[in-house]
Amino acid sequence: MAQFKDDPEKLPWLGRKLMLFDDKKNVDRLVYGLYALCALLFLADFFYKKKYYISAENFPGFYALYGFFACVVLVLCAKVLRRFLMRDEGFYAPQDTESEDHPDHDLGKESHYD
Amino acid sequence: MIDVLPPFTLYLLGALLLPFLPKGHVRGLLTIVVPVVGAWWIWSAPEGLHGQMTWMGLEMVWMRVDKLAVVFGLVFSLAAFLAALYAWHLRDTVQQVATLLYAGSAIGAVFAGDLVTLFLFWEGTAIASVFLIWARRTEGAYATGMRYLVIQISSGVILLGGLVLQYHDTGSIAFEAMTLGSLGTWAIFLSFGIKCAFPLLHDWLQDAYPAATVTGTVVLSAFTTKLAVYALARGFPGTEILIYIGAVMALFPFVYALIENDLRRVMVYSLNIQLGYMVVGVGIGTELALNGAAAHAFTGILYKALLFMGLGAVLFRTGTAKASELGGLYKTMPVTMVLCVIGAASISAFPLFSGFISKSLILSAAAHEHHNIVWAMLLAASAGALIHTGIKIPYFAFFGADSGKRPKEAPAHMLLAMGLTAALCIGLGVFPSVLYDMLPYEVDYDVYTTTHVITQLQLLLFSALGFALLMKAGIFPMPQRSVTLSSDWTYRKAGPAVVWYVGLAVRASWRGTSGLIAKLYADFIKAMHASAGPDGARAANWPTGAMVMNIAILLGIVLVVIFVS
Amino acid sequence: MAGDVEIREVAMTLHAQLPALQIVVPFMTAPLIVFFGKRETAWWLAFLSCSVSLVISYLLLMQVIGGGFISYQMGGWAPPLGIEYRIDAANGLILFLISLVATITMPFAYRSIQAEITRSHTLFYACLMLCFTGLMGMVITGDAFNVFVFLEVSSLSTYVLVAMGAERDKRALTAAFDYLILGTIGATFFVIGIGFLYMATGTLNMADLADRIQGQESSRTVRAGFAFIVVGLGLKAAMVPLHLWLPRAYTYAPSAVTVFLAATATKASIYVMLRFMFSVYQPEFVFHTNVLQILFIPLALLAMFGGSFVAVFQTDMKRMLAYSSIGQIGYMLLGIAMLNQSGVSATMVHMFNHGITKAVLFMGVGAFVLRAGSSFYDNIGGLGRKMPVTGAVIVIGGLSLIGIPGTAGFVSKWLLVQAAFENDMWPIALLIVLSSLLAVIYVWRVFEVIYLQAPNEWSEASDPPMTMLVPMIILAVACVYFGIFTDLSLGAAGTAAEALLNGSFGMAEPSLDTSALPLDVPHGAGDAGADATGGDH
Amino acid sequence: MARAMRARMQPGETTDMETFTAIILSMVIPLVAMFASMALPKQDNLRDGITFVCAVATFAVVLVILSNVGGGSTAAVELIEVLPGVSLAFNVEPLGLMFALIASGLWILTHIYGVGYMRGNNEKNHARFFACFSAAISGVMGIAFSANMFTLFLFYEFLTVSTYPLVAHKGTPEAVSGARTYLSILMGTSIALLLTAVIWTYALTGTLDFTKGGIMQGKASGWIVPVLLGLYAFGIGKAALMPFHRWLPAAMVAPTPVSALLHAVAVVKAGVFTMLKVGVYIFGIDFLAETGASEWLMWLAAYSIIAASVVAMCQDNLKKRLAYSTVSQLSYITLGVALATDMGALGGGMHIAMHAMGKITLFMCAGSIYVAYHRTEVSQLSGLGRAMPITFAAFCIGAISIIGLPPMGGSWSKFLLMVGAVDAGQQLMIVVLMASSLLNVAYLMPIVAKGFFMAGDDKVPTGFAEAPLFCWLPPAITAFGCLVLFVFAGEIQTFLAGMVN
Repeated sequence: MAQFKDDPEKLPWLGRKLMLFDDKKNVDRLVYGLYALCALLFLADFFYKKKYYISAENFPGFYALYGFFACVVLVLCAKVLRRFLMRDEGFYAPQDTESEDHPDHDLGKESHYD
Repeated sequence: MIDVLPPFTLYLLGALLLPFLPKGHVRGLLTIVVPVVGAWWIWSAPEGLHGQMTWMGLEMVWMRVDKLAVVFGLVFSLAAFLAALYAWHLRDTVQQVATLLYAGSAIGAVFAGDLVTLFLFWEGTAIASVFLIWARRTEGAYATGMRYLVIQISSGVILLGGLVLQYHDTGSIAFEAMTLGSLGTWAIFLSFGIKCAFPLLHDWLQDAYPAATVTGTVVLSAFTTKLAVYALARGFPGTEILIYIGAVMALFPFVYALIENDLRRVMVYSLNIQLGYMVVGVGIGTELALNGAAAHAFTGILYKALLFMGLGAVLFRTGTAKASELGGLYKTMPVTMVLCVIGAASISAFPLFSGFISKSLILSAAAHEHHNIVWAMLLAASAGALIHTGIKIPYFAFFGADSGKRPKEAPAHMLLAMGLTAALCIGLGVFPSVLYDMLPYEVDYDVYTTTHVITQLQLLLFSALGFALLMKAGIFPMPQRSVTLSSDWTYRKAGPAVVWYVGLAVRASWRGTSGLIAKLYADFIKAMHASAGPDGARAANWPTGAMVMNIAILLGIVLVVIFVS
Repeated sequence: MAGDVEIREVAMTLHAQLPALQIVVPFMTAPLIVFFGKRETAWWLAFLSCSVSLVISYLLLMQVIGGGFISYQMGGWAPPLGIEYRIDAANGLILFLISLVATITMPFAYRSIQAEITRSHTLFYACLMLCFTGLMGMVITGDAFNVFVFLEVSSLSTYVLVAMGAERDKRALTAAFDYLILGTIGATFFVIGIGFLYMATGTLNMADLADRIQGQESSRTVRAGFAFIVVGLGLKAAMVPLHLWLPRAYTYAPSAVTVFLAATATKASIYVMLRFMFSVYQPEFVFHTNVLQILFIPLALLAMFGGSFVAVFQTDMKRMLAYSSIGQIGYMLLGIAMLNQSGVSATMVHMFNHGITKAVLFMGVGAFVLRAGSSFYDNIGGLGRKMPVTGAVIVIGGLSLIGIPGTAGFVSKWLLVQAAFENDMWPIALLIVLSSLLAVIYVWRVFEVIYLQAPNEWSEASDPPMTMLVPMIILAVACVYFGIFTDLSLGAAGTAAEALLNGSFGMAEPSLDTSALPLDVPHGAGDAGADATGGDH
Repeated sequence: MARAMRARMQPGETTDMETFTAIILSMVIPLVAMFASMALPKQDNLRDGITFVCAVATFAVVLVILSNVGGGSTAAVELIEVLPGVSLAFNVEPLGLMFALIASGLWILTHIYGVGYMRGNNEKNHARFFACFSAAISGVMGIAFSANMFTLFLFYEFLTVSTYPLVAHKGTPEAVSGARTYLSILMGTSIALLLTAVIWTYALTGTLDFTKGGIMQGKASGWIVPVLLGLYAFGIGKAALMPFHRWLPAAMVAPTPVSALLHAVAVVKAGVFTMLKVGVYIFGIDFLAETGASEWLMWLAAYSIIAASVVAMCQDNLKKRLAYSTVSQLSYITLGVALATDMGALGGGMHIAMHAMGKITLFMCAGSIYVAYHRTEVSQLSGLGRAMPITFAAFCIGAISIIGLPPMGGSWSKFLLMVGAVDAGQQLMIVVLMASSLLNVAYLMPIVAKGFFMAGDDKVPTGFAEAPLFCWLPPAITAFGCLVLFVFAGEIQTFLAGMVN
């Protein structure tokens, strides 16, 4: 991730703090935290009385599983469909903004390394 | 007296005044003040019908104030205010005037008590908004704007046709709840559907909004589609077909949102999905569902605006909003990133964020009415929203592969606008009753129940888990410079090609025919010239003998005729 | 107020002699001109005589415009034996036209002739007066043989007049010679026809003929007479396909002659044809109707289209106008063939309207010839801008020729189309308007030539002298006047048509009380005029 | 002459001499301007000043008529009886009065514009130009106040002839050939078809007077009615119904003020005005509805609306594009007649006003662009909007009105036409009108968008560089007029209602 070296002096305060994500381990920790949170939430289903309108809701961990599989299935669908739907960026050019740069008059480009 | 004038007049005055003010902050101030005054105006307007007049035999109502209209009117004012703040740096008269007129038209349409008034403002939004796209001043934006305009205006003229038919059928132009059945109502429905980006009628949305200017997209995202939702809620509450339309709308753009490269376009797909929720809500039509639709429109406008502002800020600083070109901005634009994450959390409907309090209303309404499949679809869409918007946008813009871009933080006024919006997102999430009290119907709904919070977190975090795993496995589709085919292919590629070939054929046959006619004509003239021209037989000096011959023949014929009689 | 009474008596006496004076005045002018032999005097005499004729014809027309007729017995011999002049609305209108055109042509002719003919001007004016007399006589007389006599008078003088163009273009001689041969054949046919009629009835007075011919429908002699008369007069009237003499005669004759002939000569022949068809022969005769329907309609259409097509392609404006005349004669014949009130009115009024229209156009050409020496399109290009008044006059005449509303030509075209519709012959109505489109083309071509083409070496040209200009302007104004105020032209034509279709030349109706002064006849009021027919003569 | 000035009273109608005098004046004053123009070929300012005064006076006279008559109608005053039962006669009725108001009012603006254009563009022969212009206005006034078809036909032809020199004004081979097309089609159709129709009508009914409810009832039936209507519809070439529309684009060789007034207001409107008059006062709306004779015309008008729009889309020349747009828009009015409903006729009538105001704006803007930058093609307009913001803003407003969008006048006439279509049970016509709106967007808005938002070539100035004042002020005023018409559409409708029931 860090093929570009940043000079902390030039970064805003919050940016300097966030430099900790430059370290891949911290990112991994975040992911592990997510796993743990998921596990906890799944278990939580067994500790309260669910109020439901549709019977499937009452299935333990229904939302968790549904969320997970819905997401995976949809992504896989997207992955497959992408093969058919994707076209070159200039496909509609020049009738399209996709193929052109955003004009400078609308921008206020400023970089930290100017 | 002033409070019963349609608030549109205020915006109109502002728009007329603006070009005469000195360029710079005075104009910016005007664009900020107008929505504020407008909001107060709306807030203080007494309920009921105002500005009634009979005109050309039509009973027009310029200002119908009820809770449904007020909630939309207020959120539109709010959006106009935030957008104006966000656009404080803008020095483009056209955009400023267009913004005022656009917002004013949208608000005018919301308070329209009859179909004709609605039509007037409906077209007003179409015309005013296109300038926000053209203001990008590039060839692509010009073409996109033309497509956008044609579609928007087609919605308008279909509305006009529908209202004429409706007027003929019922003798009234009142804008009340209608039942689908007659041609007129179907036309009106279709007209609303176009602006609401129903499936297959939706491509203008994805086409146009990312093509607008940095500030233009923020403005665009607020009004047109929400106005359509309002119109559906007003005109077709409880129309069953809307449930299914909405469910499809909520689900299918997922695929596109996931593979789309331009993040502002991803946002538009997401917008489309959110509209799906609202449409379902309108379709269910119970008090809970309609409240849900209104509330979702309200919160949706805010968090959409927030995200568009965030992406706008990125675009403003880097010159691109494409996922493939971005990444690693979190260090140099950390505030923007945080605010974006707030927006993402809102759209993903994390508890304590605004999306949660409105989306839940609709989901619950679907469950209460036992639209099981629709409910399941919405739930899946909800899970998907986290992926394609909640995670994808912040991830690819601010984290992800480092693009090496080190832009400066967004300007202060942008941050201020985003900050205010983010505060509203959280505020509404924490204090839902503020919003619930504004809704058209009495709300008897507790959003923060244990079940609700836990199930929602399960749903969201497990989809996040799915994302994490898919990323790890390298299955998640990574951004790539590309465009995605959609139904607009029919009118952007296939249609023109067909027209081109038909035109070719028509031209060829026309040339052939006209050439033939021209040749026949020339031949005729030639023949006439040969016979009647100065050297022709008919004009020649005939010898006397020939004349005498003629006399003899004619005499013979006359005699024959006479004697045969 | 004895003086008043005396004057009134003299006036009344004169008034009663008007029909005779109508012919005698111009007839006597011709020898007088030769007698005095001076150019100036000749012109004045001719002009005065024509003017007097014009006044007389106007007075006569005013008497008969509401209906009825005036019968005048030459030398006091009662009609069947003596020669009778008989005036009703039909020939009243034509008399008025001929004398009007003659009077207006005179000033025009003065300078035009000076430019085109170097010598024998007195002879020219004498011939013109003879021709004028002949045409007036053909129209006014009620005696069939007398018609022939006057026909020959006018024809012979016409041959001479046409031949006078030889000074400018030698082809005028052959044109005149051709015309002589053909005209003689036509006149001969006519006289043969009259001979047949005389054989069958024993009379030459037309009213008497009309009476005696009743019940002789099946007589072969009567029928053959009809054929000869129609063909003979058809030739003089330049009916297609007997028109071939006309273009050359009109083209090569001196401009003034062309103006006069084009406006009057063929009209007089058509009038005589109408007379014989409707007043001598009866419209009820079956063969009569057949000839009109089977022969006249196609021939008229042929003339309308054929003549116009040739006109479209012409490169000489004078010749173009000549061919246009052939087409216009088609309209007149078609009106006759419609055999209804509107149709015959259309013919009558078109004779009048077309007369003044063509006169103005030929005058315009005459002015061009005066300035540019020729009437070819190549030579007159751009002259409209150099000669603005002439150009404007030609525009008005052209518009009238097309039949643009507000001009005289429009009125007659309207009636003709209306006549076709009244007969339910709507294809013919369409053909009429289509042929008038051809008129648009050939007229517009002239406009473009004289206005849009670049002027060539005669670019110093300017409008002709006043003597030519004033007649042109008067006629142009008349073209517009008679397109809007139609009481005179259409009033007379309507009355004439009604009378003709009723076969009113018979003896049944009383003639006009000539003692009624024209001043007492309310002008243009049709019903009031009719009251004057009540008296007995 | 004996029958001069005889009024024919119909129940409920009034006549007063002041109104009659005003009618005559409205035709005479432009003629005064014409003679003044011809008499003063050199004194430019004096001549143009006199014409301006005459234009204002004409408008004032028409306003006098308006204040006298209001939305009612007066009896016909006969001047001369030309043929038995056919006379030169004038009267005032709502439609004609509206037409006269538009034409005379816009004449003032167009005159100002014309002066600016002709001088700014160094055109020649100003005197002839303005003389013919004034003559044409006189003809228009005559058409507007005609009390019968004959009088109308007379002035119709007068208008054709008087505008011919205007079209051919430049005198180039192109102009001459364009003018020839112009004349041959207008003259040809009117002489061949319209005149036939008029005479046929006369032969059938014995009258040509414009009568409320028509004159055909009981006089014509069967195949004659549609055929007769066809003769009228095609005969009125000025209405530019396809396939007799070619003269309109051909006439675009004329200087722009001519295109503006004559081909957006006077000539073409005279055509559709005649069409409306024929439909409403000769055939009668109810009669057309009963016989169904106009159904084919409706389809033809619909075709004309769509096809002309498509052709307009393919034109790169701005004026040609506008010309085809006019062809399309004129067919709206024809469609209004052909629908054979009161609302359709009203919508058609109103569209005369709305389209006039919108189209004259567009033409004048096109002319301003030409005067300022000598650009004629749409593809050359990129970036000009920033140099000429007033012109392009006016163009935008005019375009919106033509498209039929609020808040411009054009939206109301379209609305009424749609109502008329539904009343006639012709829902498909609504679709046609909708499609036409979209096509209008497609060919008009690119001009605005390119002008304002696309980068121009290097000859386009970046700063403010408008056309002369006389060139941009009139279109700005008419653009404002489009807005005003939107607000006062109700009044126009009430005003016109007198022509139906």
